[in-house]
Amino acid sequence: MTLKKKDHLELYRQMVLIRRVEERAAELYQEGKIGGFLHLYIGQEAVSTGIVSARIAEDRVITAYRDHGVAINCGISAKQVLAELLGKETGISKGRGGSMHMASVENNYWGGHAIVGAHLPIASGMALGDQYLGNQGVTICMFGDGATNIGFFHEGVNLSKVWNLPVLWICENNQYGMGTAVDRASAVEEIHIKAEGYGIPHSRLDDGMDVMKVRSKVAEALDFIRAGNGPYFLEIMTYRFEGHSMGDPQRYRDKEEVTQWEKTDPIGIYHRYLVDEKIASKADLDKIEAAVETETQEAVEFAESSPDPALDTLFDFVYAEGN
Amino acid sequence: MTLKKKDHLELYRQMVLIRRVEERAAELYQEGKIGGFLHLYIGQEAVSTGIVSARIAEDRVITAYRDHGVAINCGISAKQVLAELLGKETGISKGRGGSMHMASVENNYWGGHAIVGAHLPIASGMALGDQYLGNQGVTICMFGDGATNIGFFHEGVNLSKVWNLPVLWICENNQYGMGTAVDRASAVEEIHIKAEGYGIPHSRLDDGMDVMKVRSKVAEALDFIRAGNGPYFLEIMTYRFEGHSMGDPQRYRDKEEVTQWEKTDPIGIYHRYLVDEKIASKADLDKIEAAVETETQEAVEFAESSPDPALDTLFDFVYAEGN
Amino acid sequence: MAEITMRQAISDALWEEMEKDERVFIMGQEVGVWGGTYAVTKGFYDHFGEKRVRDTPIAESAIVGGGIGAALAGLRPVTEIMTINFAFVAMDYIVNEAPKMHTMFGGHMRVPLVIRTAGGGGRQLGATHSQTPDAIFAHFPGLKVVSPGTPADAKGLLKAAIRDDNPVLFIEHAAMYQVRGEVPEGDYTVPIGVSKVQREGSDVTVVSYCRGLQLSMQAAQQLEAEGISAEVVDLRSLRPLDMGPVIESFKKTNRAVVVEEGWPSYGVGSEVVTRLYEEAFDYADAPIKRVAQKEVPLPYNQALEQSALPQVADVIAAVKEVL
Amino acid sequence: MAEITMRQAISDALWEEMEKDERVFIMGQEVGVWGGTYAVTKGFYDHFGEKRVRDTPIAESAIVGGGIGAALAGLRPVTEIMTINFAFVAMDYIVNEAPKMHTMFGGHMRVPLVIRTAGGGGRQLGATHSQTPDAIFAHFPGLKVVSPGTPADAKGLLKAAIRDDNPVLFIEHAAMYQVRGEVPEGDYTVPIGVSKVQREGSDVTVVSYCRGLQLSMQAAQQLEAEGISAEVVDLRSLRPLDMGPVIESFKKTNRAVVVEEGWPSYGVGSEVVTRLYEEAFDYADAPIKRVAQKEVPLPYNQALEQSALPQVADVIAAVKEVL
Ligand SMILES: Cc1ncc(C[n+]2csc(CCOP(=O)(O)OP(=O)(O)O)c2C)c(N)n1
Ligand SMILES: Cc1ncc(C[n+]2csc(CCOP(=O)(O)OP(=O)(O)O)c2C)c(N)n1
Ligand SMILES: [Mg+2]
Ligand SMILES: [Mg+2]
Repeated sequence: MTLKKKDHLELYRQMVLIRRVEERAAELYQEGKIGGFLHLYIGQEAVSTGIVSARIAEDRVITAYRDHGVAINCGISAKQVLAELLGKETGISKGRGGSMHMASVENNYWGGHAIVGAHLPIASGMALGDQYLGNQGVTICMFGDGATNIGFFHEGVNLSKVWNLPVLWICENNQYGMGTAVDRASAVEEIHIKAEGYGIPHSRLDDGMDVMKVRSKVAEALDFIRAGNGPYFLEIMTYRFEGHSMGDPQRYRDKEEVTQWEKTDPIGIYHRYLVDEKIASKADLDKIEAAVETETQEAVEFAESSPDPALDTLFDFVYAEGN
Repeated sequence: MTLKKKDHLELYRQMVLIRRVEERAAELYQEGKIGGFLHLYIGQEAVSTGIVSARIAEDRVITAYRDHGVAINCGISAKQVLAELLGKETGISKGRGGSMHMASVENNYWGGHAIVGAHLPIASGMALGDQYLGNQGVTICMFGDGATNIGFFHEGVNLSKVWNLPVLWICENNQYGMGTAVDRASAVEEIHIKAEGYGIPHSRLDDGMDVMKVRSKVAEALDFIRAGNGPYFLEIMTYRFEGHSMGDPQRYRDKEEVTQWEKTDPIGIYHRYLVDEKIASKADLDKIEAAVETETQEAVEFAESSPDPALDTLFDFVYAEGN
Repeated sequence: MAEITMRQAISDALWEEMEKDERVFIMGQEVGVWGGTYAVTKGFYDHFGEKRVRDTPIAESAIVGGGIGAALAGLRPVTEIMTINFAFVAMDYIVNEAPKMHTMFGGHMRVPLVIRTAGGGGRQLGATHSQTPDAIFAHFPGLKVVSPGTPADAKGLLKAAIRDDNPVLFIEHAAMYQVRGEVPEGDYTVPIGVSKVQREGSDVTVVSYCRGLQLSMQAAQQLEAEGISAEVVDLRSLRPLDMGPVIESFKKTNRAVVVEEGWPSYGVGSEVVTRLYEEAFDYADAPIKRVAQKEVPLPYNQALEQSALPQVADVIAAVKEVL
Repeated sequence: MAEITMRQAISDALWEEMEKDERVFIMGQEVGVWGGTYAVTKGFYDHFGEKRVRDTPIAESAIVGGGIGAALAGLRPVTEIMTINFAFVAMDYIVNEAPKMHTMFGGHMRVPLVIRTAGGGGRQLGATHSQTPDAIFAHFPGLKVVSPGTPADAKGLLKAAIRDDNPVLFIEHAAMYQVRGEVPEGDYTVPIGVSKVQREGSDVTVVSYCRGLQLSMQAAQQLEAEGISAEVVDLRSLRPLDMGPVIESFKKTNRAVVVEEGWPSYGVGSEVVTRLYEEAFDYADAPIKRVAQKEVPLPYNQALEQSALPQVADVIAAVKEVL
C-alpha cells in the first residue's frame, strides 16, 4: 500500500479539514451555537488520520468522545459533523448525539462513546462478531491514556486475548486524562506495558505527530492481526494543544509545555515532509487549504441553515421498530 | 520470627481445625441445617494458615467468600463459625452473614466478601487508611484466580501502586473459577504476570500446599512492603479438593486430577514435616487431632443449641446509630 | 399442551431459537461446560459447540459490553448475568449503553441483545445475593424489562426477546426453576409489553409478576375458599408497562393489591399504584395496598429472611384490608 | 445570614468539616489540581495538600470501593463521582457493598462514607450524561440518599452526611451551582431524612426536591399572581423519606402535584404519590399528578432536550388540573 500523490493529498486534506472544522466549532461554541461538551482533537490529527488511512473497508473503527477527527477520517462530511454539533436534523446523528456521539455504520465507524473506557468491551464484542461470521475485518479501538485505568479496559482487553479476537488496541497517549498527568493515575508510565498482563504483543510509537509513522506502524499491526495472531496493543504518543473540553482552566500544565509541543504540529510536519520529499508542491497544498476553507465555510452555512429536529420526533428512535 | 514447637503445634491445630469444621459443615449442609452457598476451603488450608501466621497484629486481612479457613486462622472460634453457618444469634455475624460473610474487626480480619473481586479496591482503601494515619500495618488481600479478570481487580491493584499503598496482593490460584480453568478465562496463565501492568514486583509460589513455604514467602513479602516499597503481588498455587460450592457437578475436571492433588494434602505434608524434622512426635499431633475433634464437636453442639436471632431484631443494624 | 418446568421452558426457548437462527448465541459464566448455574443450558455446549455457547471470564462488563458489540456486528447475543445481583457490576452497559445507542446515534445502530439473569431471595444467600431490584432497571427508557411468572410466558417472552431488535433484560427467579405449567406446542411468542389476566375474579384485583404472581395465585386460591373472588393480573413486562388489563380489572373490582418481592420504596408497586390512581381515581373504593419485602438487606438466617419476604398470608391479609 | 451560591455552600461545608476533623478527606477525579470539575473544591489542594485532596485515576469502582476501605479503617472519606451518570460504573459499591456491610457483618463494621455527585439534564450533554436516576439509588435500604434544593440545606445536609456513620449518596445538580440563597452563619447541620415546607400555601401541595424544587418555587410564585396559593414541600432526602410534612400539607390542601426532573416510571413521584394515598386516601379531592421528564434518553439538541425536561409551565398546568 504505497501512497500515490493523490493519496497523500487526500490525507493532508483530511488533517487540514479536521483542524478547520474544529477551529470553527470552537468559535461556534463561543457564540453559544454549540452546547454541551466539545473535546477538540487539535494537535492529535496525525493519529486518527494515520490510523484510518491504514485500514481496509472491513476494519471497524471505534473511539471515545474526542471523535471529530476520526469521524472525518472515516468519511463523515464536514457538513454532517458541524450540523451535528449544532444539533441539527441534518447532523450525522440527527442532532441527538452532539459532539461526543458521531458514528456512521455505512462507513464502518462505530462512534464516539462518552463513558470513559466503556467502548473497549464493545470493541471486543464487535471483533467477536467478525470472528464468528468469518469476516476479514479487524476492529480498531482507540482510547486515551486515562481510559486505561478503568475496569472496562481490563475486561475488554483480557477478553480479546482469551478469544484471540482481531482487535487492534490503540492508546492515544496525550499525556493527560483531563487534568491528571499519566503518572498520577497509572501505575506504569508506558501504557503499552499494560499489555504484558494480557500476553498481547505491544509497542509504543514515540512520535505520533508524524502521520506517516502512524500509518506504517498501524499497517504493520493490522497485518499481524489479519494473519490470525490475535490482538495487538499499540501506544501512540501525542499531545492535545487545546484544553480537555471548552473552558478548561488548564492549571495542570504550563503554557511553555504547550508551546513546546505546538512546534511539532502534525500538519506542519506533514506539510514539510510532502514538500521536502517533493511529493507535492507548496502550491498543491495551498490549493487544498483553500478548498478546505471553502468546504468548511459551506459546512458551517449548511449547519446553520439546517432545521432543528421537529419536536414531534422526540420519541423517534427510543426503540427500534421491526426486526 | 522462627517458630517454636508450640507455634508449630498451633499452626497444625489451625489446619486440622479448619478441616474438621468444614467436614462437619458439609454434613450439616446435607442435613439441611446450613443453607445458601457453602464454599469449602478443603485442600487450601496451608495457604491461609501460612499467610496469617506471618502477619503482625496490625496487618489487616481481607478475602473472598471462601473464608472459613481465614476466619479460623484470624481467631474466630469454631463455635462462632459454625453458629454463623447455622444462622444463629451467636454466630460471628449474628446469623446475618452466613458462610460468605464472616469478619472480626477486633482480630483485624475484614471478611468474607461475596462479589468476586469487589474487595480489592476496598483493600486498597484500608491500606490508604493505614498510610494516612501513619499505622504500620499491611493490608493482606486474598483473592482467587478467577477474580483477576474482573475490572475491580484492575482498579484496586493500579491504585495501590499509584499511591504506593502497603498492600500484599495474594492470588490463591486453585486453577478454577467455578468450572472455568484459568486459561479459559485469563489471557495469561501465570497470574502474577498481571502485576507487570502495574509495575508491582511479583512472584509465584509453586507449592502452596506446604504451609512453611507459604509462611516464609509471605513473611518476605511483608518485610518488603513494611520497608516502604509499596505493594507486592504474590501468586500461590493450590487446589480445592471439593466442588466450588455444595452440589457442584464437577463436569469440568476428572476424578483423576483431583485424586492426584489429594496426594499433596497440606495437612499430610505438614504432619510429615513436623515428624521428619523431629519438631513434634506423632503422639503430639494425635493429641492435637483429638483436641480438635472435641472442639469441633462442642462447637457443633454450641451452634445447634444456640438461638436463632429474634424476629424483632430484623431491623437492627440496617443503619448504624450515633457517630 | 405439555406440562413442563420453568427451567425446561426457558431452555427450550433458547434451544429452538439457536436451531432456527445461526446468529443467536449464548455467552456468560458457566453457561457451557458446567451447563449453566441453574442447569438451564445443560447439553448446549455439547450440541452447539464452544463457538455458540461461550464460557466467559468473571467480567460482567465484558459480557454485556461484548454482547452489545456482537449485536452491533450483526449477531443476536443472549448474554447471561449469573444473578441479577451481579448486574450492578455491568450497570453502565445495561442502563447507559445498550438502551441509549439506537436513539443517541440517530437511529443508525441497533442493539438486538438479550440479557438473561436470575433474581430473587429466599435461598439464604445473604444481603448481596438475594435481591429483586427489577424496578431500577425498568426506570430507563430504551431498555425493555421482562419478568415472566409462568413457564408458558417464559418461553414465549424469551423467544420474543431474542427476536426483538432492542436490548431486553430478561429476569428469571432463582427459586422458580422447578415451577411447572402448561406450555403450548410448537413455536410461539408472547409479546413484550402486554399484561395478562392469569385468573379471573370479581371482588379484588391483585396485580403482580414473576414470583409475586405465584404468591398471588396461591392467595387467590385460598381466598376462593373463603368466598372471595380475586382477579390476578400479571404484568409480565415492567417496561413497556401495560396498564390496560390492570385498569380494566380495577374498574370492575374497585379494589386492588399490588404484590412484588422487592423493596416497596421506589419499587414496582409504587408505579402501578400511581398509574391506577392516575387513570382510574374515581373507581377506587378503598386505598390500594402494596405487599412487598421489608426494607432491610436480606439476612442469611432463614426465619429472619422469610420474615422479611412477602408471604401468601401477607397477600391474603392485604386483600382483606381493601375489601 | 449571608446570601451565597450553592457552590459556595457546598464548598464551605467541605472546608469546615475538613478543618474540624482530620479524618475527613476528599477523593475523586479532578478534585485537586483542577479544583473540581464544578470548581467546588477550588483552593482545597493548595490549602489541605495532596494527602487530603486526592486526585484519582478514572476508576469509579476504586474511588467508592477505596472510600469504603478507608472508612472501615477509621477515616471519613468524601468521595466524588464526577456526575451521577458515572455512578453506574461504581454501582456495586454504592448499592451492594456500602449499604450492606453494617448489617451483613452483624453490626461490627461501620461505613461512614459520603459519595458526592452531580446529576441532572439541561446542559446538552446527551443521553449518557444527563440523567436524574436518583430513585434507583433510593431503592436500597442501608444507603441514605440526599439531594438538596437550596444552599442552606446543601451546607447543613452535607455536614450531616459527613458526620453520619452510614454511607450517604449526596446528589447535587450540575445546573444549580450558581443558585443563590441565604445561609445561616456558623456551624450547623440539617438532619438527613426530614422534609421541609419551603413555602406555605393553602390551595395545593407541590412536593419536590433539588431542581424540581426550583421549578416548584417558581411555579408557586407565578400561581400566586393568579390567586392560587401553593404550598411547596421539599423532600431533601429520598431515603429515609420523610412523608410527615407532605401528608400534613395534603390533609390541608387535599390536592397535590409531585415534581421531579427524572423519568416518571419507577421514579420519585410514584413513591410519593403512593404513600400519599396510602396515608391520606380520604383527603384526596382530585387525582394527584406527577410532573417529570418525558420517557426518552435526553437528546443533545437544545429544543428537543428542553421539550423533554419538566418546565415551570408544566408544574403550573398540573396544579391547575388538580384544582
Ligand atoms: C466513567 C467515566 N468517568 C469519568 C468521565 C469524565 N471524563 C471524561 S473525559 C475524561 C478524561 C479521559 O482521559 P483520556 O482517556 O486520557 O482521554 P483524552 O481526554 O485525553 O482524550 C474524564 C475523566 C467519563 N466520561 N466517564
Ligand atoms: C461479580 C460476580 N460475578 C459472579 C459471581 C459468581 N461466582 C462466585 S464465586 C465464582 C468463581 C470465583 O473464582 P475464583 O476467583 O478463582 O475463586 P475460587 O472460588 O476458586 O476460590 C463466581 C463466578 C460473583 N459472586 N460475583
Ligand atoms: Mg489523555
Ligand atoms: Mg479459583
